[in-house]
Formats: sequence, C-alpha cells, structure tokens
Amino acid sequence: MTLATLKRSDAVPPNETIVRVLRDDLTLDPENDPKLGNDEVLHLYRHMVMTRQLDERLVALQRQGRIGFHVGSLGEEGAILGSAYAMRKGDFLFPCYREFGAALMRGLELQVFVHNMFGNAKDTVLGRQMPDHYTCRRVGWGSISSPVGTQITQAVGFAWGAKIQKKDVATLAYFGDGATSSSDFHSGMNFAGVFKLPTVFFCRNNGWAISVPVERQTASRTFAEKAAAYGIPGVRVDGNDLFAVVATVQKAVERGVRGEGPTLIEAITYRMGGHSTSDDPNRYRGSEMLEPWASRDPIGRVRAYLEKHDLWDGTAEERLIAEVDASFKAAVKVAEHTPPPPLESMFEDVYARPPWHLQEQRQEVLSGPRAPNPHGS
Amino acid sequence: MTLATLKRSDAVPPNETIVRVLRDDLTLDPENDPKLGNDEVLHLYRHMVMTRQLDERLVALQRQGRIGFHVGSLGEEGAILGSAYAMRKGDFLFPCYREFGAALMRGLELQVFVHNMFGNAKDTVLGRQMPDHYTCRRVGWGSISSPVGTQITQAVGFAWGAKIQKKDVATLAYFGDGATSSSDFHSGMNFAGVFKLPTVFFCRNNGWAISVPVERQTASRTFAEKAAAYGIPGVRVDGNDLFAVVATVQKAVERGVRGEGPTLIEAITYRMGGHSTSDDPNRYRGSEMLEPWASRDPIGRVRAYLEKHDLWDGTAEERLIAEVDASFKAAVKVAEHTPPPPLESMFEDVYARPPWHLQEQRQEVLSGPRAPNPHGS
Amino acid sequence: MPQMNMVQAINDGLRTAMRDDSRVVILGEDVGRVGGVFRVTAGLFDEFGDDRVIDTPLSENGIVGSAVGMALYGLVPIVEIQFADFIWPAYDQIVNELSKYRYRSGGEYPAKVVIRAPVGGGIRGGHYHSQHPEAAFIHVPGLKVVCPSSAYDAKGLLLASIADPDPVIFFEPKRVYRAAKGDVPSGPYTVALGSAAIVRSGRHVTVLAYGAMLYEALDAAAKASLQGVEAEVIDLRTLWPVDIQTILESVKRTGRLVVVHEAPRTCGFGAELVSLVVERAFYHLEAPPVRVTGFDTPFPYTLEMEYLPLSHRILPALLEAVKH
Amino acid sequence: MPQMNMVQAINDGLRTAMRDDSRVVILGEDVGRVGGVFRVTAGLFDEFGDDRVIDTPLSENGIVGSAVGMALYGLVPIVEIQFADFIWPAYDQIVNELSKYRYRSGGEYPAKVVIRAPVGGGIRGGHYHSQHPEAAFIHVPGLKVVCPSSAYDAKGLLLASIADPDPVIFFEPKRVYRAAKGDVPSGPYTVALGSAAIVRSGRHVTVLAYGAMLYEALDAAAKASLQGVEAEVIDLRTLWPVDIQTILESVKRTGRLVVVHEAPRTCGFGAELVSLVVERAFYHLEAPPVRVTGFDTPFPYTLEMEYLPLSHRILPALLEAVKH
Ligand SMILES: Cc1ncc(C[n+]2csc(CCOP(=O)(O)OP(=O)(O)O)c2C)c(N)n1
Ligand SMILES: Cc1ncc(C[n+]2csc(CCOP(=O)(O)OP(=O)(O)O)c2C)c(N)n1
Ligand SMILES: [Mg+2]
Ligand SMILES: [Mg+2]
Repeated sequence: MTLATLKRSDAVPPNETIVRVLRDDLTLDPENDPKLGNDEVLHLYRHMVMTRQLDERLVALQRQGRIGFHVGSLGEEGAILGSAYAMRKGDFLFPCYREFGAALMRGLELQVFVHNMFGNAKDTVLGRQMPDHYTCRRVGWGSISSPVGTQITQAVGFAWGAKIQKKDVATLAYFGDGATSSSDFHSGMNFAGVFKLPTVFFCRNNGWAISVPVERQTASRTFAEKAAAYGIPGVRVDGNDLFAVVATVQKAVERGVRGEGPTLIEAITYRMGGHSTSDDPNRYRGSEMLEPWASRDPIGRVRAYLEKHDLWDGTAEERLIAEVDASFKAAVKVAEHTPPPPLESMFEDVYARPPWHLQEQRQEVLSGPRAPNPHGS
Repeated sequence: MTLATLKRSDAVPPNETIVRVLRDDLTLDPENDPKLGNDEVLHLYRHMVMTRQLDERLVALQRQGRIGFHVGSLGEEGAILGSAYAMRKGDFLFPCYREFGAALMRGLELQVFVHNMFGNAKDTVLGRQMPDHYTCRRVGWGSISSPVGTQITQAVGFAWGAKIQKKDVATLAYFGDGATSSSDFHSGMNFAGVFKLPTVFFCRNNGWAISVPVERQTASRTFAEKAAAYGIPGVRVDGNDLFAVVATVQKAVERGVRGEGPTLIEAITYRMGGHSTSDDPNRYRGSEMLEPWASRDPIGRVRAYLEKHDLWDGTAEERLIAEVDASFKAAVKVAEHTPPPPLESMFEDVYARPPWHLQEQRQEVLSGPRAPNPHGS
Repeated sequence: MPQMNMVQAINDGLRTAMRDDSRVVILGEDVGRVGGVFRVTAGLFDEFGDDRVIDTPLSENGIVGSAVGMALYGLVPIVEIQFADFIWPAYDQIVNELSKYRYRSGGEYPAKVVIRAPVGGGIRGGHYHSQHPEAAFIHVPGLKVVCPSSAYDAKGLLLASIADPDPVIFFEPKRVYRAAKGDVPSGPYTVALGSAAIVRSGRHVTVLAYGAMLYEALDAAAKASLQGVEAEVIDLRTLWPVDIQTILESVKRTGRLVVVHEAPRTCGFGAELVSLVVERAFYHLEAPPVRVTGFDTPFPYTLEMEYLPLSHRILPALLEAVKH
Repeated sequence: MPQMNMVQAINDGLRTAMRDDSRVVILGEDVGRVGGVFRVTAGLFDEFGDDRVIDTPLSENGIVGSAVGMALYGLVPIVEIQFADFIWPAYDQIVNELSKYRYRSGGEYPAKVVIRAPVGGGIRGGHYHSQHPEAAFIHVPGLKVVCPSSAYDAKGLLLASIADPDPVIFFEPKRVYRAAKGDVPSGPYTVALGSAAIVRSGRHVTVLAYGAMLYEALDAAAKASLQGVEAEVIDLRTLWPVDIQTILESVKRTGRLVVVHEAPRTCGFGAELVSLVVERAFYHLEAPPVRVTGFDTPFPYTLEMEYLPLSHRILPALLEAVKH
C-alpha cells in the first residue's frame, strides 16, 4: 500500500446515506429540516462568522509571538456551531480542542476566552494549560485536555451519573476522525451502548489527523458504521450543512432523552487550515485538495441562504466583522495588560488543600530566586 | 436495566447467519464442508477427548493442592482444536489462556506442559508464571499472559513483521467475548484492517467473562458484526461444530494469505465450567443454563459422527482414556519429582545479561537466609 | 464490637458509605451479583441495586474514564480494579485526567474518585496477580495513595478516602485479606488520611512498612528483640501524602532506618522515603538507611517467597543497622 | 566532521541503522511523509518507503502492541511516541508485556523494541507537552532507559539502543532538540549504554543531571565556580541501568550530592539516585544530598520557567551543599 493509492480524503463524499438539508438551490429539504426561525439562523450565522474572524486573528497573534499557540476551526464552523446549538441548556458538551466557537455561543465570555489564550492571572485556569484549554462549567462546557479521546469516556460517565440521579441531562462528546482509533472511543461507545446512556458521539471527520489521512485511520468505509460494533445507530451528516447538523444532533438528543441510548454522528467536513499553528500542511497535502471543499464552505452556504431571504447583506457583514474586531481588540488589550498568574497559584488546586510537601515547595519558590526570563523560553 | 432482563447468553442462538456443517442427522453440509479425511477427524477427536480428560485431571490436582491453578476449556474443545488445526505449520497462534489442548495438538509435549503446571525447574518458563502460562515457539505458539486482550495487537504485529519481510505467515489471536471490550481488540482490529494483515481474530464467545454475561459486554447483537467498524469481514460459526470451525478458519487464513486482510470469527460456544479453579459459577448462574448446551456438546457430536461411520466405539474410547490417564500420571510423577527452579533463575532473562543491580540482588539472595516456607503461602 | 477480617471490614465500609450518601456508586468487573472475585462487594448488589453496584464491560480504561465523568457530574464513584496488575489500561485516564482535573480546570471540575485495587504477592499469582505498583501513583501529583494493613484501618481509611475531596488510590493487601482480623466498629468512623501509626515502639531502629509486609516487619522486630535490638515499627497507612512528622520524629530518636516494600527496589517508594529522611534528618542518622524490597525482576510464581521481603530478609537488616 | 543538532543527529542515527539492518522499521503518528512533528524522521519515508516508515492510526496502544508483535517475529521496531505525555495508553503493553516478555517466556520470546519519545518542558507545552516520565519506566524491571543531552550522544546512544538486545525507552529532551549542536561523525558509532560522562570536573560537589537540565547544571556550575565552588557535573546519559561506579567514585571524592531533574520530585528518579548514594557512600557524605527538581504539581504553562529546576535554582543548592 502506498499513500498515493489512498484517495478517500481527497474528494467530497457522494451523496448517498448522508443527511443533507440545505440544497444547492438554497431550499431546505423538508424531510430533515430543523425548522429554525430566522433569528436562530442569523444567530448561528453570526457565530460562525465570529468564529472564523477570531480564528484568523488568533493565528495572527500567534505569528506575532503574542500568544503561544492556537488550534483553529477553519471550514468546520458548521459542524461545530450546529451541533452545539442543538444541545439543550443544562446539557453538557465535552470538547476536543477545536470548538471555541461553540463555547462562546454557549455563553463563554470573549474576554474570559482571550484571557485563557494569554494564560494570565485572569484566565480561569490560571495559565496552567496551553491556550485553547479553557473551561466553563457554568455553560455546560467541559475542561479541555490535549490527550486525544479522553473526553469521550468522560462524556459517557457524566451522562451516566445524571441518569443514576434521574436527572435529564444529555452529553455530547466532540472528537476527530483520528480519535476513533483511541481506546477511549472504543470504551466510551461500548459502555454507552450497554448502559443506554444519552450521549451524542460527534465525530468531526475533517479528513486528517495532523498529516495522517482518514484512509490510514481505518479501513471501514465510513466512521458512522463503527456504531454497529456497539449496537447503536450511526449517522452521516454533511458537516458543512448547518441545518443538517442541527437536525441530526437534535434527533440524537431526543433519542437519548427518551432512554433509547447514544448515537454516533459522523459530520463530514474538512480541515481547511493546518492542524494548529505548529503545523505546515503544505508538507503533506496539495492545495488542490482544498478546492472541492471551498465551494461547499459552511459559512458561504448559510450566507447565500440568508441573502436569498433578504436577511443579510454586505453591510451587515461588514458591521459584524467590525464589531468582532473591536471587541476582540479590546479583549486582547485587557488580556495583555493583565499580569501573569501569581507564583503561589502553581501550588493551588493540585489538591483541595495543599498538603505539607506542596506548602514546602511553595515556600521554596516564594523565598527563592526568580527565573531570569520567566515568560520566554 | 436489571440482570433479570438480560437473557442473551441463556439460549443457544438461532440458526440464521451462523456457519454450521455437522447437521443433526450427522451428515455434513457440503457448502462449507472442510473435507477432512477420516484420519483427520479421528486425530481431532482424540485431541478433544484428551483435552477434556486432562482438564478434569488438572482440576482434581488443583483441588488436592498439588498445583496452584487451572483454567479449563470444558465445552469449548471444538472451537479450540478446530481453529488450531486450520492454521498451517509455520503460522503462529497467540493464545489467550484457555487453549492448552491446541498447544498439545500443535506439538507441545505433554511432559513440558505438565512441568509448567507445576512451575518446576524443567518448566520452560522456569516457574516464573502461573500454571497454564507455558510457551512453545517451536510449534508456532505464543507466550501466555494474563492481562486480557494484550495478545491481540501482538498477533497483528507478528503478521505485520512477517509481511514486511515478505514471508508467508498468518497469525491467529485467541480471545474471549470479554476481551472484545479491551483496548487491544480495538487497536488490533483497526491496525490489521488498515494494513491488510493476515490475522485471524478468533473470538471464543463462551457466554461469560467470569460472572459477566455477554449482554453486559456489548449492546451489539453479535460479536462478529464488530468487524464492520474496521472494514473487515466478520463471521459467526457454531463453535461446537468442529467441522464448521475448521472450515471457517481455513477460509480466513486463505483470505489473509491472498493479501485480502484479516477476518473476525465469532465462535459461539459455552463455558460449561467455572471461569477457573478460583471461580464458583453457582454464585451467578443456574445449572439449568447449561442444559441447552449439553445436548450440543462438541465432543459428543463428533463422536456420534465417528460412530455412525464405524470409526469409533466404546472400546476405542476406553483405550484412549486409559492412554491419556497413563501418560498424564507418568508426566505428573516426573514433574512432582522435579525440584523447583534454582534461586538464581529468578534473576535471569530479565535482561539478556544481568546488569550490576541484578547481579548484586542475586548475590544478596544466594548469600542470605532462605525463606522458611518457600513453596507454601 | 464485631470481629471482621479485612474483606469484611472493607465491605462494611462500602455499605456504610453507600447508605449514608446516595452519590456513592461502585463500578468494576464482577462487582455485582457475584460480589467481586475476592467477595469485597458481596451483598451490595442486592442492597443497592445495579444502578449503584455496576458490573461493567471488561475495560479498565472505560471504567475509570466513566468514573471520572460520573465524578465530574457530582457522584462519588468507587472503582474496583480486579487486580492492581490490570490497572495499566486505565493509567492514562488516571495520570493525564483524574489527577489533573481540579488543577487544569482552575477548580471548576474537581474529580473525586476512589480506585480500589488488591495488591501484592504471596497468593501464588505470578507476574500478573502480584504487582504492588504504588510508586507509579505516588509520583503523580494530585493523587492520594492509601494502603491499610488491618481490618480496622481498612474500613476507617476507606471511609476517610471516600470523604476526602481528592482522588484516592486505595490499595488492599490481598495476602492478608482474610488473615488481618480484628475488632471493627459498626457504623461510620474514619482513620485520618496522612497519619501513620507506630505499631511497635523501639529505640534502636525505625522500620517503615505498610500493607501485608507490616506483619513481616513486626515478626522480624519480635525476633530482633530476642537479640536485644528494639525496632520501632511504623505502619504508614497513607503512602502519600506520607506522615513525615511521625517518621522524622522516630528516626531522630533511633538514628537508623529500614524501609520495607514488596515492589521492585529501583525507583520504588522506598527510595522516596530514604531521600526524605536523609534530606531532613541527615545528622541524626548513625547508619546508612536500608531498603528491604522486592527485587528488580517481574514477580515470580514458584519462588515468590524468596522474592518477597519477608521477615527472614528484614531481620538481618535490623541487626545490621544497629552494628554501625 | 559534520555539525548537527540533536534532531539531525537522531535522524542520521535512524538512517544509519535502517541502511545497515533491514529488520529496523519505524512506526508512529506522522512519522511518514511529514517526517514527524519535530522532523526527526524527515526523509526516511522517501528513502525506505512506507513498509518501513509507517504512519499509523492514532493509537499508542496499537503502535506499541504491534511493535511488540513485530519484535516477537524478529524485526527491530523503533516506535515514535509523538510526545512522552501520550505514552500512557501504551503503558500496559510496556509494563505488562514488552518488559516481561523475555522473562516470562524463559528466553523464547525476547521482544526488542526501541521507544523514542520527546520529553520535557520549556517549549510552552503545558501539562500535556512537557512531561518527563522516566521514573515510571525505570521502576519497571526489564526496561532500559536512556536520555541524551548532546547531538553526538544522541546518535551514539540511539545506535547502541538499537543494537542492544533489550527494550529501550529513549527519551529525547525536546527543549534542546535544536540548541544542542556539535560535531557528529557520519556513519555508525555507539555510545555504550550504562556509561555516564563527567562533563565538568570539580572537587566540591557532585551534580547528577541529564537531558535538557544538564545545560542548566553546567550553567550553575560555571556561576558557582566564580564563587569558588567547583562542581563536578555528571551527565548520566543512560538512566537505567545507571553508571553507579562513576557516580560513587565522584561522590566519594566530593562528599556532596545534588541531583537535578525536571520531573516532579516525589518518587522521581532523584529519589533513587539519592538512595543509591546514601546506601553505598554514606560515610563519605559531608552534607545531606539535595534534589533540585520539578514540583509536585502538573506541569504549568505560563509559569513553566518557575517550575523547571533551572540554573537559578541549582546554584543555591550548590552553594548550600558546600556550607556543611
Ligand atoms: C493520545 C494522543 N496521541 C497523540 C496526540 C498528538 N495529536 C494531537 S491532535 C492529533 C490528531 C488528532 O486528529 P483528529 O482526532 O482527527 O482531530 P482533528 O485535529 O482533526 O480535529 C494528534 C496525533 C495527542 N494529543 N494525544
Ligand atoms: C485487563 C484485565 N482485566 C481483568 C482481568 C481479570 N480477568 C481474567 S479473565 C477475565 C474474563 C475474561 O473473559 P473472556 O474474555 O470472555 O474470556 P473467557 O475467560 O470467557 O475465555 C477477567 C475479567 C484480566 N486478566 N485482565
Ligand atoms: Mg481530523
Ligand atoms: Mg468469555
């Protein structure tokens, strides 16, 4: 087998068995139409645009050396925002690392997010984790971790905990195509199947796990059919079709809430950028690979729909972008003027109360010399 | 969900989609007939009987406190011996822990096996592992380990190694229904699928993982359909039908050797005894559960077939049992008169050559006092 | 007061906690109807139902990952790993997730899980039913690690572990599961985490031990006493955070240290104990500290009694220590 | 002689081994066309093809399990774990399988695998791109553990690790991947496993360090020298089996010991080094040994330079040691 013969990720997959709602003629297929009100579509559209705008600006900040890292969602905004929108208030989402746009839409304040990108004293996680590893329990948002897949079993356990306590809480686990190879995918799907837990397994199939294409990830024709191994339904949805994503996730939540168990959703989309600011995709894929996907941009499709219905135009777009720009700049300014987390914060939250050895180590740092160049490498 | 509503393991599964060859009227279904010669059937039958006889005797030895442990194969002899028989000389089998009968048939000497059961100085693994954890590379048999599932990825890697070296070697991984929940099952199946490796995944679905019934193991209707998640074929076979097992594994090997990749085989059988000598199955299952399976005993079915063809009778059976009895008794006698492994063997084979710290520790033991009661707990 | 062995005491502790707090649930392999392969959860399935005493699929990774999720929700899951040897598939969830959750979320998501696992050798378990892997957990910031040696402590430490806000790895010395018997009060009581117990006083040498090896240390101390050497034997009970005060106070009196554990010597917990003592009581030490431990080999089956740091190996260390 | 940095030297070592022995194969995530996220395998895919430089699915468990199987067959697989932080899903295969294979099979199935993983902090990686987990491997009988600090040693130790009959965990200090530059001979050569290097001689205090922290130790030693304290700095290179002779010989001369490592202090490798020295050179020690290490917290992002045991924390330890 050579990589040259591996072609699955190069092409937009064929239509069959994929849930699609927004047709090329910009009408909605009534079969799966989630019946969103205009205000809802506008709300989602605004957040998709905001997400993309922020992505660009965060990458720029990283290039300027003002933040250390960013992992963006270029091209995947439809899958990310549509799925988050379909989850109810009170439900919990367990993020991978590429879904900040969804957190903001759920209610994470931009300023809080930006503090996290700078890892400063106002970052709710106190600069302990890399950028994009924020948290927000208040809006039903989990804590982000880098190890691929670990959130999947946790999303299952969270739903299970609620079920044992007879509470109506569904969970959604975000993960990529690469994560389907992880142990946690296998265990999480299996446990959720056996115990019929209301978890939505939301696989963003964006074609790549860093440089590894989906053909190298699995020999199964689709990711959705992996559901069969666990006795649960698997659905493929056009991840670049906002309406289809909302509808599909809504149905999965309803199913879970009815006690019928979990659903695996494969949202077919494409990672239009590098894996993260650390990655140069030109090393392993030609830009011609992006072409078939560019014409199916999730944002462009909704904008065309909105414009067709006279709900949006160039002026509105400009105004939105200016708004995002202003609020982001303001947030960055505040964040850059916020000091780094205090030294002693390094020793807090390891345990509920620092035991003797951490008290000693804290003292050691506080009374010892400072690192000469503490915030550069 | 209560255990009372979980019934799948109580009943012999229905006929549909299960490979069967030996019909109730003792004719062979030509569709899947492996066309075994009479001598081959006799050979396999003898080994099935021998396996069962040894199982009984080993359990008795354990009850008498003469060996520490045994994990038997009562009721699973058809699946175990049929599958091993279908593998070619030069192929490698990666055992779970319940397949000693297959190792003996492949050429492991009874005496070597019995030395292992006693963990003495002549045990090829020098009493380092529990009973039933022997090894025999010479006959294409792996090294047995207790952690469930770990042999699965290794069987895949072994076949992969051979393939890279362009050698015609297939592998078979034995594992139970419980092991399908392990991380190694998931990774092993996935890797073998992606790299099209000639591995036969042989799942002995014997209904139980210690006290946990298959319904608690997975929500998928069958274990075979888990193959779909990895883009490989999955087959269900009547594990108590020797002929069907041989035929199914042979086809899987042929497929692998042709370069078409792995196959998952679910052999439906039943664990007629406890999990091991440490287990009392009466705590969690009623003896009535055994009834439907007793009438489909894999040995009884082959014996009926042989008797119908005048290839076997009570005298032959008695002679065989007497032979097994004599050779086993002789082997036990030798093993019981063999001393325990020498002290210094504890420090060998940790590394190819003992580094300084192990040389020191060996010296410490050799020159220090002996444990007062070294071979009792 | 009822007499119980350690299995019964832990069982009683689990029952007490579950009656007291509906957030407490148990999950693991074979913990349900059959009550665990060592019968530690016997009867709990019948009393609390399979919503709270949960037989899971065979996946330690899935068990601990799910338990972390339950804990994030607000339950207090108690995981049983059938043998500590089988905890490794869950190690990623323990090291990268459970232990770091409170920290990495700035306190928003504390994850309170108790992981119980039988440990240790001497039951003819070979490589895979004998490991005593505390070092790999003590090294991980965010975890607490406990290992009782008596029935009384087992129940009290278990209830303290369940009540404690941090994740606790609770290792049960299976060699003395039935042999360690004693008075165990019914109803709730705790033995504080982080407090060691001086189980034999002596002035010549301090012996640190825990779990099943405590009894070996005591046996050796009794024999040493016949030869005029009085060993002070300390049962650590909580391995981390260890009771540094009790240890230092004793070593400063005796001037000599012997550490006993079953795990392989190299990078075992003994190394940490020795280091803590030499860093803090260097000028009180009159002899080099001694580690009496399992060897740096996989745990052997037939020769297990030669592998374990039993009394016959501890005694010479005690006698030797006082020679200096 | 060509000048190389550590990434280039390891790359050159891999190429040398693969040209020399067709049994050597590489597997891991992104090791193929893209040449690894740190470019350590750059160009190897083109030279040796994807039969021998294999991009795998995202499963460390699958990678190591498969590598063990390949090794049982007779290949010499070199696994790349993208960051050491992600090795834990493979820990069961490493602890229960790889390390025990030769032993448990009575020598019939030696399993020769080299596992390479970038380790350590200082590259703004936070919890999950900074861990330095050597202790969890040194504690496991059957493994050898290596951590080079220079480009020359990296290639030589890698080739020695590949040639060695035992499984080797090869940790690469990514903070100095590009900074550690020097002359590196082309073609094959080895740096023997188990031999440390005295990289700076001194008579007042012995400093044990490895990987990226070696440079911090050297920096601190240079500064101490200005204050009249001459530190002997030993680069351990092979962490286990450690070069006990070189260490003891040095400490017996200096009478003082400082150990430096990035990993959390408790139950870290420093504890083992301190214990080995006090057990064997007790009467030569004139001061308590000191550990300068990472703290017992998860690895922090913003404050990483305060977390790491850099020169500014090593220097006071050196000066303090000689006060006694
Ligand atoms: C267990 C583990 N192994 C490796 C990595 C390094 N890594 C980070 S992201 C990534 C690829 C993930 O791909 P996918 O799951 O498809 O998600 P995507 O980034 O495409 O959204 C890898 C290999 C990791 N974070 N965790
Ligand atoms: C990783 C791991 N977890 C738990 C165990 C304890 N254990 C030994 S066998 C077994 C059940 C295995 O069931 P199955 O895979 O169906 O095989 P069977 O015994 O039925 O042949 C369990 C839980 C183990 N050996 N390894
Ligand atoms: Mg992806
Ligand atoms: Mg079974």
